[in-house]
Amino acid sequence: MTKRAVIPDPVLDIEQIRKDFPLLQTPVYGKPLVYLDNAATTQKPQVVLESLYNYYTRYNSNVHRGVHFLSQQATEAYEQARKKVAGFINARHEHEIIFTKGTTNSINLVASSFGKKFLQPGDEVLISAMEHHSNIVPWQMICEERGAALKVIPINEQGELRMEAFDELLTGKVKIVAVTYISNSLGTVNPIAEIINKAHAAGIPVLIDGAQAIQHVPIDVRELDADFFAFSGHKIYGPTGVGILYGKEEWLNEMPPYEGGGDMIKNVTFAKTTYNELPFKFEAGTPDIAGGIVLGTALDYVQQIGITAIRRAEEELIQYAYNRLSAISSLRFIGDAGHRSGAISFLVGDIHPFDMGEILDKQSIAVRTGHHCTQPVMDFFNIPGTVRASFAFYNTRSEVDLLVEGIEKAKRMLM
Amino acid sequence: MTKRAVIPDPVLDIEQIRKDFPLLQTPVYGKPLVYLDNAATTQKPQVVLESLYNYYTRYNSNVHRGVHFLSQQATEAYEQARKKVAGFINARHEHEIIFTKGTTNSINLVASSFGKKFLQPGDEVLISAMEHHSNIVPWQMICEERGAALKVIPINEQGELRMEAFDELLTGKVKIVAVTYISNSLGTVNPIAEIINKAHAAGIPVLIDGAQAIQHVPIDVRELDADFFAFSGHKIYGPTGVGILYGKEEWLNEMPPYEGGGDMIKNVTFAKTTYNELPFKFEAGTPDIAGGIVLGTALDYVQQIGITAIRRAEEELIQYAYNRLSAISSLRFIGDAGHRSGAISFLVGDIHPFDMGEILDKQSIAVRTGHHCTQPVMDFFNIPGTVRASFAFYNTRSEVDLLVEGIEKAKRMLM
Amino acid sequence: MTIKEQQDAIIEDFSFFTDWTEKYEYIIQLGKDLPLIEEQYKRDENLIKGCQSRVWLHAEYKDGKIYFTADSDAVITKGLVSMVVRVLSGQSPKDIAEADLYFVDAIGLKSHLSPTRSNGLLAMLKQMKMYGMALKSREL
Amino acid sequence: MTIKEQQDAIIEDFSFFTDWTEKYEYIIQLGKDLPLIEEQYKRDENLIKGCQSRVWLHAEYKDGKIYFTADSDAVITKGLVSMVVRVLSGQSPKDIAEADLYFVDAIGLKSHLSPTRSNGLLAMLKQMKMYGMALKSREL
Ligand SMILES: Cc1ncc(COP(=O)(O)O)c(C=O)c1O
Ligand SMILES: Cc1ncc(COP(=O)(O)O)c(C=O)c1O
Repeated sequence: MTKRAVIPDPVLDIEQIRKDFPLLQTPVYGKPLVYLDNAATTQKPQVVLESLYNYYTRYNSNVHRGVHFLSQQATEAYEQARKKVAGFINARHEHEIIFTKGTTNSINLVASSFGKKFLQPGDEVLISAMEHHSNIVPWQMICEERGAALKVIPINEQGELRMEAFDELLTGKVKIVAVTYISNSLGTVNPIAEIINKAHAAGIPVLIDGAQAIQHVPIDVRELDADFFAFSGHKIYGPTGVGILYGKEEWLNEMPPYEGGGDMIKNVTFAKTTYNELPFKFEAGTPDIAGGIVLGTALDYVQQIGITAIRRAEEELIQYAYNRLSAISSLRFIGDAGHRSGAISFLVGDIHPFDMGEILDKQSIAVRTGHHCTQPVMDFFNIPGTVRASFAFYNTRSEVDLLVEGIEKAKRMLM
Repeated sequence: MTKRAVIPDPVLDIEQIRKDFPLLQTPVYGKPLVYLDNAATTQKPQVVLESLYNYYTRYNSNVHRGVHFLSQQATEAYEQARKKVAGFINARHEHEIIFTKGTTNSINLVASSFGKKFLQPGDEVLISAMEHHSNIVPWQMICEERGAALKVIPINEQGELRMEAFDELLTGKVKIVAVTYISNSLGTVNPIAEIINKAHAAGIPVLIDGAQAIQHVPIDVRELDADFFAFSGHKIYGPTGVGILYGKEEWLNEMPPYEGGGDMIKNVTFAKTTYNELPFKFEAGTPDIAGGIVLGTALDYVQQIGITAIRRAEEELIQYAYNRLSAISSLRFIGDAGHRSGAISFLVGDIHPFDMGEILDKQSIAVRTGHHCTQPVMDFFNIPGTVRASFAFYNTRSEVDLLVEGIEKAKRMLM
Repeated sequence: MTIKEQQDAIIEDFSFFTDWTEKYEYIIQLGKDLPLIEEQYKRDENLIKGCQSRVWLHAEYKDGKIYFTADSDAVITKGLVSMVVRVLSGQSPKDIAEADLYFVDAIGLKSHLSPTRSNGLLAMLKQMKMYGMALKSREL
Repeated sequence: MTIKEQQDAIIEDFSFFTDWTEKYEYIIQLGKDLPLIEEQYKRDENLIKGCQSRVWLHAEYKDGKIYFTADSDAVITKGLVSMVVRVLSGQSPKDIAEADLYFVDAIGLKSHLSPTRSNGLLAMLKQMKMYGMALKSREL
């Protein structure tokens, strides 16, 4: 299914790894949980929970400008986490890492701040037809505010971007391109290197929605030459409430601040306020200190297991799932891209996805159903939604087998 | 010092209560920590940490629209927390409670969203001279964007609002008043009931910055008739990264959404997006699920101890601290309002606050020094900053004694 | 039968099922059984759009009682819808407005009434009560 | 003395202190001792504004060496500033540009160099190195 050559990596001992995740041991309806909703959020390893506990019991304190010991400790840990994030995605500078609330918040920051500075009436923003609402609505809002137009790269029946249409849409009017690396509802892996190269050739910056990529494939923002890269902590085994915006220094320095408040200023008088330097200019108010620090711990954990080893394990598992699901009669895949990762969406006969989800749930199998915040994709395929199984490296082949059995049982009940 | 009559409340067993807070048992430089930086952030009781652990190990899952068991559980707990917040501040409706990242985020939401709808060139926004930067800069930004003017209620030498000036400033041009309930740098308790009444008499809504009030005094937004009320979870014994915006339904319904993304929409097409109802309209993206739930636990904890009992214990402690500090020669208070709460700011001789803070820190006493994100207050008093001791109900008289000794020692070293 | 009697009858029916499969098979059967609404009423103004599944609701007022017909595109929801219709249809506006629908919880499908799941069932119930309220006040 | 020798001498001095009080009293004494900068140079363009305390820095280039004078409004910062000046003043631009200031950490005042504390010391050091860099390149 994937066309990428598989690099030999250490084989992961999944049964051992599963022990790191307390929630995976929790039974649901008295049976072992089969958690296949990882694209919505991932479970957390014990080290992440310990890091959280450690923060609150040993050095919880407000950060920045504090003279006292705890504040120094908290600040150091928080800034250390920023360094870890920079290292994880190979950013050139630490101050290119902005702590946000999540992918949605990161994209809103760019849409609003970049838009206010660079979007004029008649300009265009180019997104794709497979974007998550979080990479659609912020652009709709700022386009309306600035009198700009939103243009959309269409997809084909396999759920892939129509790149020939992209070439045509990439006119001089486009001020920014915003696309997802990996589709959360289709599993498609987009050719973002090509997109970035072409956009840059036309002098246009690119935002990559990395919400479904950061946990599955190695990210090197410098190699990709992405101008902005957004992701959420909770989808990469970290806590809820924290996310990252990577932005190139050149752009971030040009953009006006997004929110105002403590920490993001240098000097405040009622007559004139001067803003702080990066990254603080974009971090108003007390940050999610625990969240930032613990996201760092989550990235440490991922790095220790190895993201390429994770990718390999997941690719093999998804290939297995794809093969087994293919064998179910009257099951059809929604999105069948040549290159996929993370999630598999499907429908069975005319069974409503909501009914399928409920019957799977009763068998202790957690999948997601519905439009997955990508309504335009559902409209394109003219369906009410899909059933989506999404995988993490801690999932196993026997869980896939349970999913297949669960679907067969649901079919017997519902068809 | 306070003129409010003291209502008889159950007396708190502080030594017992301190055992609830693991961090208070942590030594700093080998000596017991004296934590007097509670206005910056508070420490967390064990129940809060357990609730956090419980969430991540038993029912961590993305909320809303999920069919499966964990998602239902997480959603229920999250919405239950919203109900708790509504109850805690006596909001009329649950959907008037918006989960945000913190006070700063809450105020930015209102400034941007209210401002875009209601501010026109020539209009005015009225704040006060003692506001935290988080209640200044967002208004400066939106005023600049909308061509409106920012007006400022001045303060007197005691650090109190000059209410006669307020009366004059409250003209027909004012579209919104935004003031803090309790000053974080001066400890002043403002007459917000009077401010709200007068503003309402002129048909003007009022935002209350409750960041330093929610943890110290009972809040009843309905009785106060506040239009907006903002606070941070981390300042009321809850986690970092989560806060609350209370807004009256009438206003919130009128205001455009702030951020775009998942959860805040009803329907998305590239041609037209319709927004969700309250509260979801203002909650784009995956929320801080753990943060919201655990904030609920923190409020339960406060309610169980009793906010009026907390107020009484704190008022007595602050009175004691005020008396003991008064006796230190060449110590002068910055802010000496008739009605105060939470924090005491001071300077000693011509000792730089930063030096004082450092020498106190070496004695394991955590205070904050600097401008406390209220630079205009420092400019008003023409000082580089203050030393601020800020109290929680878990602080004791013997900690105050240690502070006083610590200051005496610093005087000997520095003067 | 009163609303209470109807609900108790449903709860009684469900008490015979020994596992979730039987229970769901029964609900699914209910959902598959009958066309619950005339095709002409399955139009947009009768549509209650949930996030997951859609529900159509039509109401008629005759001789002091409200008669409901309804449908859903998801079969489990449709099964539930048919039970709600059975409970409330043909009752007086006042009784509908004041009804306490405890049977959904009692048969273990409470999650369908979770406000944030928004599968349409809760919205349908609200709509039914609105009809009850509106017609009740007209009667006074 | 070289930069290294100056630093080692300071570290040696500090090794005699048995508790933090003595150490700080010494730094405070250094801070109180001398006016570190001429009043005329204490003007805005020489001001390095930290969030907590302010630092003024003046540099003069003479015979291939840079001579610094500096001051701060906080006395502990001033004590540290005087040590940094002792270490770097009178050294060559190249040596200043490449200097590794390890003594602040070694005497236990590392926190003053924390980027987020922004008390001006770190900013002053950066500024000194900038002078070193600029003058070094001029020499080539
Ligand atoms: C009065 C006041 N307003 C606003 C804030 C900002 O709160 P946060 O940093 O949690 O957003 C604070 C906290 O420092 C405060 O004391
Ligand atoms: C592709 C994509 N973009 C954006 C988001 C939004 O992330 P969050 O809800 O964490 O802000 C998601 C997650 O649902 C996603 O899958």
